[in-house]
Amino acid sequence: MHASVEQPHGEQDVQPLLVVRDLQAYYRTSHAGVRRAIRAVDGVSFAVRRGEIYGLAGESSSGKTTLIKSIAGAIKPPLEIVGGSMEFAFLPGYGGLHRAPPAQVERIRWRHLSYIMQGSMNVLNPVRRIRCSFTDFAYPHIGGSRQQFEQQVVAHLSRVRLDPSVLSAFPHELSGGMRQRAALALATICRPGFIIADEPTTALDVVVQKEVLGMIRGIQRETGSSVLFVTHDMGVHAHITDRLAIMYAGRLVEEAATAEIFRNPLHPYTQNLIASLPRIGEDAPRAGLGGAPPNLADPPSGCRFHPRCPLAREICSREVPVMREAGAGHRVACFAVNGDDGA
Amino acid sequence: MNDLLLDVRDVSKTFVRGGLFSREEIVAVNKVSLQLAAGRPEILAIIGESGSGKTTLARMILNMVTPTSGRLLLDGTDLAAISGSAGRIAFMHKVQPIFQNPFESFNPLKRVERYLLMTRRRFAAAAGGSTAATAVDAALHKVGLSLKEVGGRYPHELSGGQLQRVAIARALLAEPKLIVADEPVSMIDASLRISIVNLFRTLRDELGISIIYITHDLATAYYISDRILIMQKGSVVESGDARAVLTAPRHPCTRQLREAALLPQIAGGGANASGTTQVI
Amino acid sequence: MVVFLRDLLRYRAEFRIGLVLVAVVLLLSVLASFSPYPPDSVYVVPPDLPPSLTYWFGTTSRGQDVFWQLSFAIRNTLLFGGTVALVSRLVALAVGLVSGYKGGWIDRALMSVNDTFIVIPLLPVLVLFYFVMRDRISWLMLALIMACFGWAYDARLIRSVVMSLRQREFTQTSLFSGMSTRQVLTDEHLPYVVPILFSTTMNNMVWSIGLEVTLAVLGFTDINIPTIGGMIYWANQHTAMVAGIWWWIAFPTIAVIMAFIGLFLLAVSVNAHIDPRSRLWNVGEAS
Amino acid sequence: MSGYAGYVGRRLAQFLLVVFIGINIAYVITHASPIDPVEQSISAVTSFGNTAPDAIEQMRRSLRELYGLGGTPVQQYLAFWKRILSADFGPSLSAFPTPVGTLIGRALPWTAGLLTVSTLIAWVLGNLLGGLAGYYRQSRGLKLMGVIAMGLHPIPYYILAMLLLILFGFIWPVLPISGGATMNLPQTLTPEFVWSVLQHAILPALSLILIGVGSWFLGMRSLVANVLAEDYVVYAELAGVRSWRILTSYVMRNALVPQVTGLAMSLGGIFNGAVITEKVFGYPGLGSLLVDAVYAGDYGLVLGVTTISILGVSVGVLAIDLLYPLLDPRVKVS
Repeated sequence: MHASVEQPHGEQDVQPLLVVRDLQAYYRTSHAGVRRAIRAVDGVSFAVRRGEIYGLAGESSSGKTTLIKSIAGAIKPPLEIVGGSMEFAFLPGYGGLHRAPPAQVERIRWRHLSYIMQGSMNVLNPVRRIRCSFTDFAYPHIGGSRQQFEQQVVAHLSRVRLDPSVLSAFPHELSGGMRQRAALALATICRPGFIIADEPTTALDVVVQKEVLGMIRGIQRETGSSVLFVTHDMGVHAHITDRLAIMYAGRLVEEAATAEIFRNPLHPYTQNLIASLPRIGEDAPRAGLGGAPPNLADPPSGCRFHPRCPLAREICSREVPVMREAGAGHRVACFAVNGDDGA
Repeated sequence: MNDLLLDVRDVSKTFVRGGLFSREEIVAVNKVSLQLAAGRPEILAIIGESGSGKTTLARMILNMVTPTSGRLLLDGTDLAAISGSAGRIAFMHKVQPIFQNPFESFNPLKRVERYLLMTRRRFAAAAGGSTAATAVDAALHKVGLSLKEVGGRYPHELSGGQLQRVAIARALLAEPKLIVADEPVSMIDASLRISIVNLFRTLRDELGISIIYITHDLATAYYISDRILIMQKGSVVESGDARAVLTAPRHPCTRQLREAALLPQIAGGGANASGTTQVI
Repeated sequence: MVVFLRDLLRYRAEFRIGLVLVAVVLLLSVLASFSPYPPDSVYVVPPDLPPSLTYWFGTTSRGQDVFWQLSFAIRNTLLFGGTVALVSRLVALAVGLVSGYKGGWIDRALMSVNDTFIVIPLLPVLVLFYFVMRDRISWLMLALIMACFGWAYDARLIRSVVMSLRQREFTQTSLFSGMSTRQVLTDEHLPYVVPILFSTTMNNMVWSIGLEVTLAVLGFTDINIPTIGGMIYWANQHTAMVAGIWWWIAFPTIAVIMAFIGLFLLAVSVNAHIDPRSRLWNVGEAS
Repeated sequence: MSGYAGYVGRRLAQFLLVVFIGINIAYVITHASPIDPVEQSISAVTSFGNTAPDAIEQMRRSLRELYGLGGTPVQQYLAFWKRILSADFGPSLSAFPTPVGTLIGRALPWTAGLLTVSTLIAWVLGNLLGGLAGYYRQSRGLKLMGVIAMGLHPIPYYILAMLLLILFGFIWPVLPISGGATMNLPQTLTPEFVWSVLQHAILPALSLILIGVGSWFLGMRSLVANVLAEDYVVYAELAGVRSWRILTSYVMRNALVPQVTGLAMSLGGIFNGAVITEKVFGYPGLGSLLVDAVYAGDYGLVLGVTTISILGVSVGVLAIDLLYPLLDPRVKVS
């Protein structure tokens, strides 16, 4: 099986910022002499274009966290990259941060690639003032005089509607929403080309969440950055992402423009997922999916969704479906949609 | 007084922080009243952001927190008057909780059926007839599981969705009239969430159990609840029929919540209103 | 519990080493029951003999066989440490449980007293105690007064475990399953408290034995009961080091160091094993 | 700033409680004795040599007063407190008629100096090495150091001091093993005197430092292992912040916070170690004074040293507590 990533449909002239090809990232443990491999990411391919917000949706054990850890180069045992590549346009030729020389990686981190993390409440050092965090993270990349740097930080803080006085505050002195905005400013101060956003608003109240999402959108549009936006919350995806990929049990099952996914989901998992979401103003009863997500230490053969799939057929338990173009810019990995020749 | 299942009258809860030198009072719940009728099961959603006092209110209804002022009556019994183990058992026979984190709801060192059997023994042994095991199995069947799947398992061997179902089955074994569920689906995966939510509806319709559903999620609240209570900073700012409140909110706070709620649907006709690089 | 011990044995080198050391020391102390000489009699063997096949660890200037004397000494020393640990466990458990479960002003008051006992330097107080009691001091009395001081740090640990247990949701599930408070304590919470209790017991024994040795070598205990500190005291009285009777000091020192390191390793390994984060660390290292 | 005031208030209250309970323990112990402490002290003192009968009578009187054996229990208790608060422990019996206060005043600088210097060295060194060992987990040298620390930490101060004494007194005699300075040097700030003081302090300090380093090392290493998993460290690593900066300002800086509390909590234990170490090396501090006072049956001196010890350690703890907010800005909130 071999999944190929062709150039994004219809935009041959624009080179994508990130191309992930057939990535396999496993957790390898040896406990009591028994070697186990948890295949958290198993053959994932996609590309993120310049200036888009690319959404990644998946459940708790779908491997989305592992995927972004791999892309961000935060690979520590027991996590291992077993195969595939992740090529950034600003770090060509290495196939991933983990294979590039440390000096190169240090150069691009935060300058080109930054990160808004899950649980942003705890990403700021509790015993250092916010100013120090900005200095630690961004000053080596921006340089110049201290005053210039400080002016730049203050100007950037105003974009997320924070007063310059927060610079002298400790993280615990700020409210949750302020901390999240400070973290957002920290992540975007260098105007990075690529931002990984990992559940950046999950812990926030809805009103603050909407505000922060608006700021992410605003800064992204202003700087022209690409954003890989990961969250399990389909409401957030509908609100902010341009394109959306659905991940299930370590593999991508569907990818399309966000509106297309919501209007015309093709993969049975996506269909069920979208149909099960309650909406205000719609009273029809909704049905959920049966069964439970698989154990990635011992995943089902063939299509990993087949034990829960209403459309499963014989081939699904035997062979792995590949992502195929099923419409303009709409890829899906399903035999029922693509036909049995999908393998 | 038996026409009310639950009668919450003007309850307040103030927490005191600090000690001798620095005292700070935090009003978590401020003069909240609510009623549930007996014999007419309904799902009441209590909605609020973090710090709105909704969890403290739930804990007061579960008698885990004593109110600073006001009274709570359950089936005519004042919660403040409950004492002794017999009183406690009688109370828990009527009210049971469902918690937010299914992985924390059971002791990780113990098998989950222990809690099911214990509940059956303590609350419904007098019911007689079936053995404990069949009763537990029957309760598990009501939530779409069976003793065969769950028996002998430790919490970490079950998924979050399964554990939450077990938690509901356990509550059912006490044959309660009221279930207080605090954010019961916020940690459940999206594909499994709606079936748990549907389960609450079944409990109301088929078993006649009233449910207080605490959440910050407007969509699920709209989907299952009959009545709704919006809380902000300890006070109830709006309440009424779920559909009416959520489709035509009156209080600015409710309106703000309603507008901020991100629904899983594409607004308007075009792509993402943003119309960035690609419109397909 | 069985699984817990098996895992410890299998994955923790510190636990295995600690177990071996403690076992050797325990064996030595059990041998005391088979001693050919009573512990307190002197001049039963020729004095000042170096280690040989007849007298494995040599003999003292007081005409005692060092090997048998040592087995009495280590037995008494362990017994002393065990008594202190047992009694102080009772206090620590009581204070920790009450403080952790009751909370509120009871907790604040108890922890104030608790912190006081942590801070007060104990050795001067014990010396004052000896000064007042003089020859009437007995090992049991000393053990009890040490126990009165040795609970504070562990009470704090137990309290923090209890407080976190009390807040966990499964405690509420247990209560709403109709369990009594006693049942929740013994069935649900005790399994989390026992490992802490075990590791603090080991640490407490290290602490109290260390203090006892210190007091004994100064002669501030009942020096007629052989303990490790008592042996060193008598050796010092006979200036054994200067006289070249090194075995009189070396063997008790080696034995007590083995006991210390053994007990400490047991405590450390149990502690590390119950800390989930260091467990992850091990998984990382294994791969 | 009211948060800090509240914090200071709480710490001061705790300090007063420690002193109050500590002194009461001393009172209970001295008054619980089944034997007449006065006669016992006198017999202990007189057994050493010839003392004039009127001197004995004077001693007896001042001892009775000192013990506060006259009057009702309440009067006795108040008299005891009065003595403590006025820091008047009467004349020393063993160095009659030098006041106890003078003797303590002479010994205190030695102990304070030895204790402060060795505790600080041990704390800094142990935390530094432990921090490095937690951060660079693969380093063989630091792993070995961990094993050594595990072996050193549980050994009581006396045993280690004795081993050092044997090593440097008998096997390789290069360091002075007794006293605070060379005997007949004038105690003024001459280079010879300072050098001699330093030389004499090496062994007592070393025995305190070795054990101290072991325990701080182990504590810091496991704290660092926990801090490494914190989001702010992971985040800083992802941001490409220089690893030296991460180690110092992120990892060690946060792991140090509980180690400061730990220092306050272990001061009492460290003081115990100093007592015995001083005795082993004949160092002229409070520890030696205390032990010799017991041998000489000098009640006033024993009580005085005990009281000063409790007070001194509490002051040390209070000082650390008051400095703590400098290290942890969150203290004002909780």
